[in-house]
Amino acid sequence: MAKEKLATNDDIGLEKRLELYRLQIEIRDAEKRAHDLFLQNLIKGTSHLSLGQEAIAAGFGVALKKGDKSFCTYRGHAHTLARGTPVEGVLGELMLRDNGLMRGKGGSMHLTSVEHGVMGSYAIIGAHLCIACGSAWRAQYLGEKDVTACFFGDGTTNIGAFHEALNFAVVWRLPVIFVCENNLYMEYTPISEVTAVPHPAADRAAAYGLPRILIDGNDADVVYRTASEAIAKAREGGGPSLIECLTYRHSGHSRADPAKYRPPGELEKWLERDPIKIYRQRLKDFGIGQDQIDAIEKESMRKVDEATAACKAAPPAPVDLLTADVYADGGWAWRN
Amino acid sequence: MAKEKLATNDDIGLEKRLELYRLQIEIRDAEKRAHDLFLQNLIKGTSHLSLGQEAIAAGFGVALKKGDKSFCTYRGHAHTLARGTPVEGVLGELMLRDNGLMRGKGGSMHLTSVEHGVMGSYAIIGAHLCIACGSAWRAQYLGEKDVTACFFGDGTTNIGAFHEALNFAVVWRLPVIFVCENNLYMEYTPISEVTAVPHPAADRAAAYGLPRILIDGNDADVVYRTASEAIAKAREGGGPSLIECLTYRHSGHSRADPAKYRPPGELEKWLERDPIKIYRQRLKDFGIGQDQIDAIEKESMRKVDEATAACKAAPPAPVDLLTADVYADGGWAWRN
Amino acid sequence: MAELSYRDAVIRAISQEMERDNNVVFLGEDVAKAGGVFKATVGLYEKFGPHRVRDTPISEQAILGAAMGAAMTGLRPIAEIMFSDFAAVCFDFIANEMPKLSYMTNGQLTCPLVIRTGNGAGVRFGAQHSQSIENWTMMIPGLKVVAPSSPVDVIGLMAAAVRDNNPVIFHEHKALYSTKGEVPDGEIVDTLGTAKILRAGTDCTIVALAMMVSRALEAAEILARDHGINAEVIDVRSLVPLDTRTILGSVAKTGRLFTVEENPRLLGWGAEIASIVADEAFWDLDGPIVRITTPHIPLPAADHLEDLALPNASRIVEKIARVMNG
Amino acid sequence: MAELSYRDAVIRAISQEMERDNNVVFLGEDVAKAGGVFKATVGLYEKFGPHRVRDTPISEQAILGAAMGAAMTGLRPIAEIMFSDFAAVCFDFIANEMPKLSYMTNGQLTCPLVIRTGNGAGVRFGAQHSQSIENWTMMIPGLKVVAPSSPVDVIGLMAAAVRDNNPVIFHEHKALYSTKGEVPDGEIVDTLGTAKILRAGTDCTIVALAMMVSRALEAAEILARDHGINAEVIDVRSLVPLDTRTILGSVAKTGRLFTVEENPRLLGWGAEIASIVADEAFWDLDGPIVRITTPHIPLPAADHLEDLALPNASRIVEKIARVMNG
Ligand SMILES: Cc1ncc(C[n+]2csc(CCOP(=O)(O)OP(=O)(O)O)c2C)c(N)n1
Ligand SMILES: Cc1ncc(C[n+]2csc(CCOP(=O)(O)OP(=O)(O)O)c2C)c(N)n1
Ligand SMILES: [Mg+2]
Ligand SMILES: [Mg+2]
Repeated sequence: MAKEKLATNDDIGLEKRLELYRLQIEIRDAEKRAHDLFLQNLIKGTSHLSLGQEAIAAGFGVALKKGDKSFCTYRGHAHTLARGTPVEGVLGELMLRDNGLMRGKGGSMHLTSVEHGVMGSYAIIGAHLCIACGSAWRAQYLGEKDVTACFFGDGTTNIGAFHEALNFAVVWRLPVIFVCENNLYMEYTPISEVTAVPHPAADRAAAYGLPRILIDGNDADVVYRTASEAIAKAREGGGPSLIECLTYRHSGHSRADPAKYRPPGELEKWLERDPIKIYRQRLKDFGIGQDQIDAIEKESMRKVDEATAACKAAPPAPVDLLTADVYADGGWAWRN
Repeated sequence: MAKEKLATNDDIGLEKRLELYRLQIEIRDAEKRAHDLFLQNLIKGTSHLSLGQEAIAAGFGVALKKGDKSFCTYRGHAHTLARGTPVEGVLGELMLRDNGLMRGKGGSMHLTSVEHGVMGSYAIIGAHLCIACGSAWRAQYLGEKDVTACFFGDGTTNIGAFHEALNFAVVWRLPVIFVCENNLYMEYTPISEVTAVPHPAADRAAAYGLPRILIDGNDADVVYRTASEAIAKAREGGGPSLIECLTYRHSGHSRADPAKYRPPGELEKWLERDPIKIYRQRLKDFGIGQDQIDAIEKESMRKVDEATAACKAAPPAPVDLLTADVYADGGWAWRN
Repeated sequence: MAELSYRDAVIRAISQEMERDNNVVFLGEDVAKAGGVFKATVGLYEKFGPHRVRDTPISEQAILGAAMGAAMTGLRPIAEIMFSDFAAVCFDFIANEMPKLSYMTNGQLTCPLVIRTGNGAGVRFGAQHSQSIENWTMMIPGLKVVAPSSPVDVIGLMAAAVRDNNPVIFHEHKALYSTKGEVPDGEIVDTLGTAKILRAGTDCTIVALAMMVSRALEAAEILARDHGINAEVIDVRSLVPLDTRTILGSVAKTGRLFTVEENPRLLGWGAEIASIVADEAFWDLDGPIVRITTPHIPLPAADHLEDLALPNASRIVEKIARVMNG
Repeated sequence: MAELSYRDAVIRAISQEMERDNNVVFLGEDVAKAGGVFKATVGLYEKFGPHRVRDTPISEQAILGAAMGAAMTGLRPIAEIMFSDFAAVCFDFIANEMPKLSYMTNGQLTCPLVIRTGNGAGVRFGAQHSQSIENWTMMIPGLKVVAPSSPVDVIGLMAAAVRDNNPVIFHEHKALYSTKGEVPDGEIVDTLGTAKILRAGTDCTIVALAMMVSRALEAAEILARDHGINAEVIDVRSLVPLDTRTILGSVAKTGRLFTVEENPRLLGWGAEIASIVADEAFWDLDGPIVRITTPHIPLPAADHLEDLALPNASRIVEKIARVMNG
């Protein structure tokens, strides 16, 4: 009865709900696998997981249309996968193999898959907010209907480029959506210790003439609805949005970080609000059977296992890639 | 009768009132003289006048105490004079002579007089807001009681450094006062065309947890009162303030600018609110006689004439200054 | 053929490219309605309208970020950074974002844009508005770097820069804006990475850039007249790509190399050329390689001090004559 | 005497100076409570307290601006820029504000501070977290630039930098943090502007910096063993001031110069040294000056590609042997 009732006024719909779950599971499985691969010392360099933040990438991943552009950060595995990028390309890049998205040249902090609208992952705080403005400007100028989504963290709101991008986007009325994932920490420092306002993004929206949007980033439905509204507004020429999503990363900032700085109990509290746990229950509330849920989870694990095998088998990139693509002609010649 | 009444509940007092007028007149006379000197081609390089904005520099000049620090911009003649810097040093620097504040090495955009608390004029937008934070931090750290005032324009609120400085100053609760002189234009572009909010500073104060302060920048009394409050707050450890002063520059952005971009009638409207005109009337309302006013004006003109004569007689700096003071040892040696 | 100022050449160059390609857009501070603080973009707003020629806030990071994002998704923006000194407030885009995009993405993305900026001294603007920063940009892998010395080169090299598929920094020299030169009619397109021998000579090679070119040429005439030294003068024009062939060829002939650089001494662009010649043309050299540069100091505002700081014809002559004649 | 890691040497150096002078303060991102992302400031917060060791927002411009404003009014701040690549987001302070302050104010103000930053490659962090930017900083008049290669130099040069009255950029090499070396007990204070001859030789001079020093030394041993080439190896240590006397003296003896540079080729620090030697020591040279550098490319993340990009002992040996013996 309750189920039916819910089901009948379900604004999101079965198909999208399953997709929201599928994406969250796939991101979770892929990143847990990435973590295992560190432990096997198969991942060199650094890596930044989004464990616990999957609902945001998934909510936008489902709300964005093919052709829409997204820009994210070094913590971008989730956002890259959420646009449909194959797991193999992502894990391959983390493992710096030839089958990686950039054949190991970029590394985990720069995941890019243009064919999926993933216009790059940026590792120097702030810049990509400005760059996202340019993608949106192009759409506006050419009358193309795509929108640009830009993902970043709470700590990023304190750097100058954030301010310039927000003002610029509003003044030019650009079709860009700024998505702040507030996971309460910059690297190891609580955002509250270094920020003049309690909500680093939401409390600043008014400084750019924007409405204050603060949402539960661990509920994929909430994210999907908010994303859809902002995307529609942007597509219709209504200009940018700034959305602050409250969330939490279950792991450390990067593989190097045991996250000792977290007060006791904080992680546990947030684990209760694990987006996957929340959404599995959501599906059940909507009458989706355990069998369907299991199928999604099984399929996801199969994909990740397959990708892992492929990555382990993949060679490193050929050495002539070292000097390739420095310039647009494919070469690196700075002299004649 | 009215006069008496006013005079009796005069919170500012005769002495400070006369000083506020004296400073405004001296700044006005010195800058008009600078303008004449261009026309005689005695000033090389660029120069940026504050004609019409004198009440702000004067209001703060009277409110700040000896030992307080101020930071300003290329449009800094007024703020430099307002701290008691001799006219000759300022005009001499504009004329790039040996008697200039920096003996011609810095030029009009970098007026500095440390003995008067003028900690430099900065010509690249934004930086000095961050630098002012450091001056205030030093006072806080050493338990020194001086405060730091930082002057900048409306256009400066759209650059990243503004955002970083404001957040930083609030988080560290620094004794610094940020003074935005909103003269409606950046160089030639109306601030309203490039800013997401109507009041570039005041409408952003909340983004840093600060109260909204928007005042008439052409009334020296209003500026003096607001400045005094903010300074007292900073001195008592109450942290920073952001003050937006509405004003208007009567001349172009720089000597090169005829200011053709101004809509007809705009200048005229603001000339009616000329701070000098307003304040001369104010003095009369407080019963100060024409003779006293004339005396102030005569003395100011005398000083400016004297300074001008000294500058015209002054030689250029000796050429060995070219390589002096690159490093703190006074020299420029980068090798042995 | 018509006489055109360096300033008007900038306008003509941008017009030529915007007329040719609708994807060329232009943005910067005070560049549209006001025509730019150097009046080097006057009329573009009227000609191409508010969608293609846009005024921005004082937000250099947003300006370059917007240009980059537009470039990687299909446009060919020209962005103005008013004074080249301000490259420092948006250097992340110049050094870390634009030039690494193609490489980091394994060629998935490119960044076809031009950053034009007012570079150089001679206008008494002091230490923060007079720098020659060509060396700041030359050292960054993935960038191309151009610095024209004449109106015709402004047009040809700007056209080449706009048509190039890489980020190109286009250094316009502030003190050259009012200088004039003959410019042919019709479309002008030059080639990046090509130096020009402006004066043939046999005794030594003088390599110069931008405002230093005319001073090197003046010096060469005096050297010939008063010192019997016949100098070959090369305008590098493009620091990246670098036309090493022309430079090495000249040194092979003359056996002597001098650079005339407006940037301050340490790691001025001439250092790279000197190191290339000292390696690859060592056996051609008949004597020391000498760099004539602005001393390694910030620039003073005072006219007589600024004039003293920059290399000029007499300093070039005095130096070369002393080095060559004993 | 004790063995200390390069990382712990940083901690000891800062401690030594903070104990000595109460005006020395330290700020940066995640440096205080967390002890820094490279763990190179662990314990300072506990030792000197929240007023002297401060965490900041992600605001590099505010960090350097605050350091500068404090320095010009009486403190001696040490500011951390976590990765040297991030110098680009605050380059206005590094290139335009700090180094020009004394000059522009005619000596009214000075800027005694240290910017310490994690420089260099070898940790598979990719193009935006691995750069060697010593050349970005060497080219700016008014700065001093230091890059130690060993724990003892970290302490001595940091002490000298903190006591210097100018802005000093202190490049710590990320890949050296875990390396160890012998360090004497007690206060250690070195001198800026002094290079060190780490291996005496007669056949050629190899000048190296930071992580390249150990590779140059390794190469020198192989050159002696396998090629009969006795190389003198100089650790420059300080790019500004530059100890040209030691370098020129060595070249006068050996007649050959090689530089080993981690920074990319164009205007790498060795270009300046090459140009000085090609001018002032030309007649001492018995053959070409050769620079061995990272190619002029952004850095790849993949380990095998990154290893291939950076100069290593075998590449140094192969190059020098080829140049000298044939
Ligand atoms: C300009 C710049 N400064 C500092 C860093 C180092 N850094 C990398 S991630 C990070 C924390 C970012 O915090 P936040 O924006 O909240 O994103 P999160 O990592 O929490 O997703 C910092 C300081 C950087 N990459 N770029
Ligand atoms: C980083 C930077 N960008 C651009 C400029 C060029 N510029 C000098 S003054 C100015 C306008 C500043 O406007 P505002 O802050 O309102 O100050 P005002 O001149 O009106 O006093 C601009 C854009 C600069 N000096 N620095
Ligand atoms: Mg965070
Ligand atoms: Mg203004």
